[in-house]
Amino acid sequence: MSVFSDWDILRNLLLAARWTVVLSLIAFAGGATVGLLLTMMQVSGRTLLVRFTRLYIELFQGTPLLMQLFLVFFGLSLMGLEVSAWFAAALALTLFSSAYLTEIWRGCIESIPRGQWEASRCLGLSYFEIMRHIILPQALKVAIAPTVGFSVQIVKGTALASIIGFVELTKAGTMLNNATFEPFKVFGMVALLYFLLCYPLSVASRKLERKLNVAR
Amino acid sequence: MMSVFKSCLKFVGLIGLCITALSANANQLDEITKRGMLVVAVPQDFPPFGSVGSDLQPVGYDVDTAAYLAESLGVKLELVPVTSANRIPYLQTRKVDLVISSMGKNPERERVIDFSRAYAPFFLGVFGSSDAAVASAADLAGKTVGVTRGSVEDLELSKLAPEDAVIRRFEDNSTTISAYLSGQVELIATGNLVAAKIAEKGNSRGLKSKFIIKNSPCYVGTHKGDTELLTKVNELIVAGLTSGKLDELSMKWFNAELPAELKL
Amino acid sequence: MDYTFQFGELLPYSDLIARGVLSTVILAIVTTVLGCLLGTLGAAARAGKQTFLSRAVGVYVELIRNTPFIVQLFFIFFGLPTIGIKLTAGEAGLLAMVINLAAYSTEIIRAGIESIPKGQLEAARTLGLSRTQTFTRVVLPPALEKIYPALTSQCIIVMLGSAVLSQISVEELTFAANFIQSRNFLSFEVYMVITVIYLLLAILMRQGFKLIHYFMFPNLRARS
Amino acid sequence: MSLVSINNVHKYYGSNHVLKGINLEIGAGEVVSIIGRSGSGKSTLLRCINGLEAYSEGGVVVDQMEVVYDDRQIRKLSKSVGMVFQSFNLFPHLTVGQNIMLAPKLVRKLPESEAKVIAQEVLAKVGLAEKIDSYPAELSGGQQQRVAIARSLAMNPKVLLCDEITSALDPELVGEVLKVLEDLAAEGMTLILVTHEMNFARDVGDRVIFMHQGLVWEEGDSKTVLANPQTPELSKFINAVL
Repeated sequence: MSVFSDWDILRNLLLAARWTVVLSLIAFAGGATVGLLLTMMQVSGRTLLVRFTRLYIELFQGTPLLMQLFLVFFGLSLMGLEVSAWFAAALALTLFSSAYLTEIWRGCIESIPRGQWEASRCLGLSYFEIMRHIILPQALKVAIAPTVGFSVQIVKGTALASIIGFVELTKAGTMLNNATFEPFKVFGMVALLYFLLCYPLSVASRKLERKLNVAR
Repeated sequence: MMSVFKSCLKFVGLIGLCITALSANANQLDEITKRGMLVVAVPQDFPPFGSVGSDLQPVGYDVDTAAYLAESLGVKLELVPVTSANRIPYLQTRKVDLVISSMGKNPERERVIDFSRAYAPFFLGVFGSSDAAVASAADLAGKTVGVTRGSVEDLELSKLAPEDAVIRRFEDNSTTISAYLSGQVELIATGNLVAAKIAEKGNSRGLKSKFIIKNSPCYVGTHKGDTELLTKVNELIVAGLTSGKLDELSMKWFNAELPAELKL
Repeated sequence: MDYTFQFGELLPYSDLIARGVLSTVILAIVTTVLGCLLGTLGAAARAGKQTFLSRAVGVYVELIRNTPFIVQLFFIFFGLPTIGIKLTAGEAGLLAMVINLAAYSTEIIRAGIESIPKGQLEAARTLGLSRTQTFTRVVLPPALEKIYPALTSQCIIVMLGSAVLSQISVEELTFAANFIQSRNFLSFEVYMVITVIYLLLAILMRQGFKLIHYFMFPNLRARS
Repeated sequence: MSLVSINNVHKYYGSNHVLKGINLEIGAGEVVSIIGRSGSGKSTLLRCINGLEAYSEGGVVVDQMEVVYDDRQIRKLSKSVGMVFQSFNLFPHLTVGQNIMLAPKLVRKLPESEAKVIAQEVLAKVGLAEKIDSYPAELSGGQQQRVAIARSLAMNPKVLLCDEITSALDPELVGEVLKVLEDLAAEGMTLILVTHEMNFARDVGDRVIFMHQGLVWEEGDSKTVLANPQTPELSKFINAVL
C-alpha cells in the first residue's frame, strides 16, 4: 500500500474540494432558478400555484437531504433514467435549496410593507409593473444577506453527496482516512477546508445585513 | 479525477441521455461493444481487492480483473467506486454493467442478480486483537463486532451470533475498518485477505483470525437476464484462469497463487 | 419501466422500522431539550459584555455553523479516540447533534435577545430587579416568543439531520432503511416509505412545538 | 351630474358589518371631510371609492366608471382617482423625481421628457422643486407627504382621496401639508379627506360627513354641522376632539 505524506493528504483534499465548489455552484444556480420560479408562483396569489409551492416546500424541508439524495439516485434509475452521482447530487441539492430559497425570498417580498402595494395600485400600475419596479428592487436588497447566508448550507449539504459515492471533500476524507488511518488529522483538515469555504460567506452575509440595515 | 471529469461532461449532455433512457431488453453485451466502454463497479475501501492509491484512483485485484475483462472485450474501462451496501442497486438500476467487488453469492442476491463463476478466493472470518478470547461464534456473547452492512459476512454473522452479541453495522468497509482501528468495536467480521492487509498497519492491535464464518469465493455480478454478457464473462474468467493471467494478479495482490479448487 | 413496486416486502421489517422511529424520536427529543438549554446559556454569554467566555462561545458557534454535520460526526467518532476520548456510536451521534443545535440556537436566541428594546431592560432595572432576574423574567420570555418559529425550524432541521447518524452505525430510522435495503434490495420502496415517515415526524414535531408554545406563552392565548 | 356617487354600499369583514348602507353624492370641485371615531368605517369607505377594498353590496360610480375590485378597472380608475396615505408610502429605492415619474411613464405611457416636465410642475406646486433628486429618506415627514401628494397629482386625477394624511406627522409639520391641500382646494380640485383636523374641515371644507357605526350619522355644510351638531354622538365626538 502506498504511503501518504501530510502533503499527499492535503493535496488530495484540495483536489477534491474543487468538486465541492463546483457542485455547490451548480446546486446554487439550480436552486436559485427553480426557487425564483417557485417564489413567483408563491406570490402570484393563484390558489393552485400557492398550494403546489407549499406542498413542495413542506416536502423538501420536511425530509432529510440524505433521503432525497437516495430517492433521486435510486428512484430515477428505476424509472429508466440513467443518473450519474453527479446528476443525482446536483438535482437533489437543487430541489433542496430551491425549497429553502423560495421560503427566504417569499419572506423578503412579504417584508415589503403593504402600503407599497396599495400606493402602486392607486397609481394604476399592473401586477407585473409593481413587481418589477417597486417590490423586486426593494426585496432584492433585503434578500442578498440571507441568500448569501444560505449558500453556506448548500456548501455543507454537498458533504452528503459523499454517501452516494460522489467524490468531493468529505468522500476524499473518508477514503484518505481509510488509506492512512489518521482520522484526527484527516477529518481535522477536512473540517478546516470546509470552514475556509464557508466562513467568508458567513462573514459576508453578516456584513451585508448590517450595511443594508443601516442604509434603510 | 479524470473519471469525475468525464462524468461531468456526461452530466452536461445528460438531458439528452435521459430521453433516450435505457432499453432494458437490448443485449447488454452488444450495448457494451457499441459504446466501446465497459462500466464496472469496484470497491475502493476493501484492500487488496480495491483501495485507493495516493492519487485516489482505485487499485487492487478487482480493478485489475476488470481491466483484464475490458481488454479482452476490446473496449475501454470505466470504474465506478461502490460500497457493499449500494453495489447491487447500482447493478439493478444499470448504472454499471458488471459488479466486480469481492462479492459473495447467496440465495437472496441470486433472486435479484446473476452471478458468474468464481474469480477469486475469499474466506470470511471474525478478526480481533490477540488478547480477545474468541474461538467460535458462541464466544461473541457480550462482545461488539463491526461489520459492513449488507455484506455476506453481515448476513452470515447475523445468523451465527448469539443474542447478546452486539453487531455494529456500518455503511461501507472503510467505516467498518476505521471503527475497528479507532477501537470503536472489539472485533470485525471481514475477509481473510482484507484482515491481512489491515494487520500490516501499525496500530491494528495485532489483528488475528478468530474463527472462519464461511468460505465465500468472489463472483462477478451481472444484471438479471443478461445471458450473453454472463456467458462471455464466464468464458473470459476460465481463459484467465488457464492462461495464468489471474494467477499473476493473485501473486501481485495476495502474495499467493489462486487455490486449486477455484480452477476446477 | 420494467419495475414492479413491492411495498409488501417491507412488512416483515415493521419491527425494525418501529425501533428506528423510536430511536430517532428519542434522539430528537433529547437533542432539542439539551440543545435549546445550552443555546440559551450560550446566548446569555454572547449577549453579555465581551469577556473570554463570550468570545469562546463565538468561536464555537462559528466553527460548528461553518462545517458539515457529517464531518463533525466523523471527527467525534473516529478522530477523538486517537486522543483518548472514546464514545459509543450512540453517544457520539447524540453529542454531535447537541453541539450542532446548541450552536444554531445560540445564534437564534441571541438575535431574539437583541431585539428586545432597551426600555424593557431599563424599566426592569428601575423596578429593582437583579441582572439574572431581568434576564430570565423580562428579557428571555419575549425573546423566545419572538424567535420561536426560527427555533422550531432549526430543531426540525437537526432532527432530519440525524439521518446521517446511520453512517456510524447508530440504529435510527435511516439505519433501518439501509439495513432493509441491504437485505431485500428494494431500495426505492424502502427509502420512499422511510422518507414519508420522516415527513410525518417533521409535521408531528411542528405540531408538538405549537402545543408547547400554547402552554409556554399564555399571554398569546387571548389573542388567538 | 356628480363626480362620485355611492349607492347603498355595504361591507362585511366576515361577520363584521363595517359599512351598513352608505349613500353619498359628491360633485366636482367639492371638498368633503369625513370624520368619526376610529372603527366607524371612514377609511373603509374611502378605500371602496378607488377599488382598494371590495364592497359587498351596492355600487360606486366615479367619473362615470363603475368601481369594481379588479386590477384592470383600478388601472383605468387611477387616471381619475388619486390617493394619499397616512404613511406616505413613497418608494424608498427611487428618488423623488422617479417616484413621481413612474406612473405617468408606465400608465399614461408618456415619454421620459414629458414625465419630467410634469414632475417639475407638481413638485413646484407643493413647494419642493429643489428636492427632485433626493431620496425619500432624506426628507422630513411633512416633505415626504407633500411629495406623495405631488405623485398623485402627476396622474392628473379628478378627485384626490386623503386618508388621515397628517396623522403620522409631528405637529409642527402638519401645517405645511394642509397648506398644500388648501391651495389645491382653491384651484378647484375635488378632495375627499378622512381627517381629524376639525379646523381644516370647517375652514376649507365645503361639507362634513360624520360617520358612526358604519352609517352616515350626520352630514351637511361644514360650518353648520360642526357648529350645531344635531345628534349627541356628534357633539360628544366634537367635544372629545377639540
